[in-house]
Amino acid sequence: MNFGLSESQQILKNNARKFFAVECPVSEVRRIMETESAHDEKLWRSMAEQGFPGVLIPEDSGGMGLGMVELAALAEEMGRALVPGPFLATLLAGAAIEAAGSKKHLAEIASGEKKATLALLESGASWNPDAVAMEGLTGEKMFVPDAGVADVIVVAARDRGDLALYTVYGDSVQRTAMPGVDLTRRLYKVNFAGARGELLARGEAAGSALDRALDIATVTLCAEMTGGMQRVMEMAVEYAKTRKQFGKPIGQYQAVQHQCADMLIWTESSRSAAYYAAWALDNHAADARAAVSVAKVYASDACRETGNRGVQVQGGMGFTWENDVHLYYRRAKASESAFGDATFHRERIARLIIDRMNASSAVGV
Amino acid sequence: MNFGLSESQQILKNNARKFFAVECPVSEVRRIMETESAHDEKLWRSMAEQGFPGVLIPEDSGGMGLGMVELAALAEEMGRALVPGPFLATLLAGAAIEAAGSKKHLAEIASGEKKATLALLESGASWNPDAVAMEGLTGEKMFVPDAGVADVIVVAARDRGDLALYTVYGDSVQRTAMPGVDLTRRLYKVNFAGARGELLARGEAAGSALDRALDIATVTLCAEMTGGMQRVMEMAVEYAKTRKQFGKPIGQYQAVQHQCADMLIWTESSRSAAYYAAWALDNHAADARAAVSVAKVYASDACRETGNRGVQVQGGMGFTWENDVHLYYRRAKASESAFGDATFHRERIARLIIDRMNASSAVGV
Amino acid sequence: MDLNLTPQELAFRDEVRAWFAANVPKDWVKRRNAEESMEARFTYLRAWQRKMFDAGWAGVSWPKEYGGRGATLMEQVIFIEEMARAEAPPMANVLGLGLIGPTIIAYGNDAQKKRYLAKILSAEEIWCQGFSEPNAGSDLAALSSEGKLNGNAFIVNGQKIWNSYGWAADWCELVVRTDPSVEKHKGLTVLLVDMKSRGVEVRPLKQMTGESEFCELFFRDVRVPVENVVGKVNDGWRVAMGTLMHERGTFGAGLQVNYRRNFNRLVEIAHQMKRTGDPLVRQKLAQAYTEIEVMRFNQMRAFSRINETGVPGPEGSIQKIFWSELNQRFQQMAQEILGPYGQLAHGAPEAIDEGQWAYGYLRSRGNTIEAGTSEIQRNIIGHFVLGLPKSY
Amino acid sequence: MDLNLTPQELAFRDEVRAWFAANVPKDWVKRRNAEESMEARFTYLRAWQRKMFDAGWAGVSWPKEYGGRGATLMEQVIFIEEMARAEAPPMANVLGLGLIGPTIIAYGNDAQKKRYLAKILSAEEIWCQGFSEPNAGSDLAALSSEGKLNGNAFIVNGQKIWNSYGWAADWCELVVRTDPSVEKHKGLTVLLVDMKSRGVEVRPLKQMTGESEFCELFFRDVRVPVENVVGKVNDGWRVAMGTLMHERGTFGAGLQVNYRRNFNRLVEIAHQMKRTGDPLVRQKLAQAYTEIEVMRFNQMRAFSRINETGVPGPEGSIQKIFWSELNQRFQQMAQEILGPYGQLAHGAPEAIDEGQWAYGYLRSRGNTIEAGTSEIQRNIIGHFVLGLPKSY
Repeated sequence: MNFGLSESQQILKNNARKFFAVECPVSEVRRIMETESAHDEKLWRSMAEQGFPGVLIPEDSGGMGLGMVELAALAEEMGRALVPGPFLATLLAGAAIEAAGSKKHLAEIASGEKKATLALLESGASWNPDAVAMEGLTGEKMFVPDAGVADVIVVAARDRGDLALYTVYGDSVQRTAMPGVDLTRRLYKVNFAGARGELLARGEAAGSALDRALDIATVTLCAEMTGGMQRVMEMAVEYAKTRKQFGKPIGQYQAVQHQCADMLIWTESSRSAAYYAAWALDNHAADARAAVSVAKVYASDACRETGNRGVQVQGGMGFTWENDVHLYYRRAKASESAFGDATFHRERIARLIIDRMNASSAVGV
Repeated sequence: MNFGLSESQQILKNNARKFFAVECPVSEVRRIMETESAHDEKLWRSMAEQGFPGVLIPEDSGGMGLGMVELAALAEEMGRALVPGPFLATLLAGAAIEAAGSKKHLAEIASGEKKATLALLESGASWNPDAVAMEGLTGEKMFVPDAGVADVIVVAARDRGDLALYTVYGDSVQRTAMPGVDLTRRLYKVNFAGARGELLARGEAAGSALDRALDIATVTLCAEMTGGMQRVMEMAVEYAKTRKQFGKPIGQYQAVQHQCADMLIWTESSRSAAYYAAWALDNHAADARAAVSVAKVYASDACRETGNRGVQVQGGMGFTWENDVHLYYRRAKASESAFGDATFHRERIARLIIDRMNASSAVGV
Repeated sequence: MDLNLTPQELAFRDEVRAWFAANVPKDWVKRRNAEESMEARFTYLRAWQRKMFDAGWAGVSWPKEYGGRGATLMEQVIFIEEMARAEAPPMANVLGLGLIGPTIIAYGNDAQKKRYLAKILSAEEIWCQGFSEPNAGSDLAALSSEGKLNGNAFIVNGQKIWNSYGWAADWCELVVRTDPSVEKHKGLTVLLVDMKSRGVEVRPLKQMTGESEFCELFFRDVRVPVENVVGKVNDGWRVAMGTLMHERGTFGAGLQVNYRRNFNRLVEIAHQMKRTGDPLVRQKLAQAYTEIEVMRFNQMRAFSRINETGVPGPEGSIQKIFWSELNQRFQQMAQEILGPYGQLAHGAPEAIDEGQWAYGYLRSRGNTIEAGTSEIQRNIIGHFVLGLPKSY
Repeated sequence: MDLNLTPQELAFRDEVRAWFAANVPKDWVKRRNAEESMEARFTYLRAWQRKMFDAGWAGVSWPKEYGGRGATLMEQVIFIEEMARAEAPPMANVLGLGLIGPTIIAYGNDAQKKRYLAKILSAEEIWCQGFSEPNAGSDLAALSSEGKLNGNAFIVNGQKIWNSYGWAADWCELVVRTDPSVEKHKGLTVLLVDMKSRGVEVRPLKQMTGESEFCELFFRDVRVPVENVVGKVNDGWRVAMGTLMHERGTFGAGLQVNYRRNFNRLVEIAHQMKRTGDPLVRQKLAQAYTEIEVMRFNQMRAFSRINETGVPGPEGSIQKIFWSELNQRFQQMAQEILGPYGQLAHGAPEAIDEGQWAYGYLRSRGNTIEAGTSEIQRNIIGHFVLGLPKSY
């Protein structure tokens, strides 16, 4: 048993860190987040040259054909660098297309020619696919990530009562921005009146493709959150070492130091959970779906609390626009609820684990 | 507006503190809690001489005819001294009898000749009177406080579907001890087969008498919890001042000092809430019932957490039998669930407050 | 113990309530969240203060001899609560009325009282405060802005931060170091500085919410006449602490009303979203109700005690910790109930209450930092209330 | 990254599992909670260890040359997990096997290894540890028990506390101060003390649970021959720290299995009480599941890292904080679900699982104190992991 990254996984991670340090320093993040779509085509092309949008896409479709652990390693670095734009949205859509057994758009996604997203939420804002009510390509979807720059939108809808997935061309639908707290990843309302697109899957095939894609994106998000937490912790610790009050570095006061210790515990634990879930998905482990929810429950709370401590430790300075911590703080809030918040995933664990444990039979460990 | 105790209320409180310091020091608490019933007749008689069992009972029934604020002041001191035995149980029963408009047993309760209790919970262990299912004087009640020494038991039961209260003679029923974590206040299972007793009230009269008695006892318990919290905090602060590690009093370390600060916040806040609720009950304030639940929600969590910090601050010493903090810690656990835990009272607040606020109408402050 | 208002208090409340009912501008609630320039907003608030002044409601807590109303503490609390209840606009000169005026009354000389007090009440001259510095936040006494005596004036150099209203202010209560040779609490002096003096620069400081609630102040060779010293030279720590003591006084009275209004509004929205049947939502809302009520009871007790003893004590730290941490929990809980809608910002058509919940969440993060961090407040409780050794 | 067991690890697991399946006494689970004397219980556990020893399972982690199995860290983890899974009784000489034997192996001389190790494995001689003192808990180096050299022996005087198994022990690993003239870490020595020596007294120490898991040891003019020094005289701090390092190693592996069993049992009870349909209960149980799983993942990662690097680092403090605070939250959550039934103690006919939940709640209170308080663990993380200045 070995929980560490393999040499090639570690190289991928190190290279990603170097790449984003050069291509997407926080000054770039700040520049890009002030643009209309928080997307920068040049950065996207550079990322595509590295193969990032195609990490999971099979080699025969032009991707890198790697696994979830590699993706998690990459996502952790993207979270650390707070990379703005449609990476996660595109990943989600690509995973749905592939899980549906299609190759449609995959090569263009892998090459960076097309960006994509997935439209699931409606006005009730539920992440449960059972809540999808939209009949065919009519009506509106809400909170669709990065739809503004998406060339392809995978849409979950009903086809005579059955769940169905469609691929729709981004330029055939009406997209309205929904500005939120996270400035680096934009949300849109999408109206599908007049949409051009094709059926991708329906019935059980659609349901399982959607489930698989959401699981993949959720774990990726958890790894990304871990990278963000790591960075927030580092900023706070650095500040606590240098900032002096009452003649001592504030990190010498337990009230501050122990907040830093908690940030470490939350970050490391989120990391363990995210990588375990990534491995479990790759290896079709029996507890893979529960592990996804475990990672999201933990990271949702831990990432928010790390953000809270990260600001608090830096005091007034942490509350300024100039300090980068708020960019992570805002992202943490969006990530907390994306793909279902902790409450949602706890209920999912209850269905996956607790409801399957029988009252009358002793349960093995 | 004056939130402070009046002179006579303060005198009552000071006298109670002196009385219990002499009559019920912690050495006595330890002796009494090792007895079968955790009741000491001599202590009870002394308390009766002070009029304590009759604080609320009208003067024409031999009581002191005082109000809830006076009772809260007394209860705070009893909680501080961790007075064992059936005071709260007797109070609850007496309040139910009086609220039902009866004078039965009240004079003997006030004089200390009779101890009493109230039997409500059944196997479902719900504090909601609607959950009462026992038909007349048959079957069993559970978790009845101090039933072992009760001369009179007020029982909630069904009389052809309607809620009814009966007074039953303690020596006519079968009482079995249910040993629990709190060593100072015993619980019993009571089997009413062959019980001798009379109907006290039925229907709405029974319901409102029961509600009133529970409200009174709940607020009294909250005040008692506050007194316990105060004592736990004092012990912890005293220890933090004198115990040295690494060359300094441990209270100089913020990790310890700030736990003490939290104990103060919880204790003072519980006190504010308990006294407000006491005053609100006395004055039939519109928010009196909600205020009772507010006090219990807050105190249930605060008292437990103060106990947790109280042990933690004292480290290994706090975990010994010899240290008094565990006696309070055990009482806190019992008090947390007595008359409904925080979850129960939050749901009660939801019914009293939230359900009555209308979605469409603007709500005044 | 009697929590009913006395007949006098009731009469006062009725008078205040009636006045606000008749005079609070009807357009304020809409205007509050609207986009408008800070200057335009401020002109509006100045006019509103002038209206309150004319009716005798500016400086309620000030002694009558200085143009105030000489209200008891309980009357001040009632006034603040009623102002919040009526959703009245704040007064433009909030620092002058609440902090600096009382400081001048307590420590200033007759000439200063005569020169400054009336114009504070009428909002003719707006005041701000220059206390915190980049390297002197929690450790205020470590401040390094200096005032060097040169003839009949101090020459002031330095930088201040977390300054409110600096961009609008005519005057500033400034703390500077006038004797660097003695230990840090002993060489400070409080100066009243004309913001139009040569060498004063005001820069907005953008917060994580995107607003600029605060400014940075820069002083370069600013000349302040010696007659503008409040109290004695090198006795500024005592004067500044006196000012801060007011900050923790009756401020919470209005907060409690605002929190309750936020709670009521959240319940209303939750009803509309049909979420109040969800047991989890019910628990959360009931917990919020509980905490807001306990805050109210704590405040009633604290005000009642101050009313008797006359001095706000270190227990003010309990209130500060309580309201700041409560609001953070409340805003988080609101986010959980509102779901992704709660995150939508001002300008999003679907945003609830024009993005006030997203803003409220971000803004609450500052609550445990501003006006003394939670860490400092727990130090105060530990040392000054519980008598534990000083931990810093 | 590969979380599957290697073929060797799998083979080891299967062998361990099969042996436990065939050999764990069937009466243990019932006996565990039954009332019996500590002595009778201990005789039983000694026999059990002898059985494991005879089959080669005592000292799995010990090098083969000292009678152990030379297992890799991952095999040790597997062994501990399987032992917990099989609900096997603990071995009688748990401290000798886990802490003191390894200390003698690392720091002892050949004569000591020859004299003591085999009898630790066979449970012929039981060991305990004398480290903490009433005034030296978190600050262990402040201990004041003294050993004065007198000819060829140390004369030991002092008091130890939080000692496990002292009442049953034949030997004690004792830390004493042998040079009070130097700074506190430098004058300590580790001695192996025969508990039958004249002047040794053992008193049970009653905990808040009512049990006496721990003892106090009193030493009055106890003579300890100089050949019983482990390592060098006045080098005891290094030896004692080596012992404590073992404490934070693989211990958690069994805990994780036990926590999961407790969780499963709680779900079973909640189903029986028909409470698993309640959304609040579902949330609580799912949160507990989450935390126990995260603990498992954290441990897998930590073991995997130690397996590679060979040394347990200060990150052990993360595990300690995690399992102790998790268990406190879990036990509280169990109380909330079980309601008043959860509070019923051993002996109450209606008590669930013979009062184990009431006991578990009280016992968990000690978790954040024993084996290094949460406060000390956070100091370790702050200073040794994050590089912040020492805070104490």
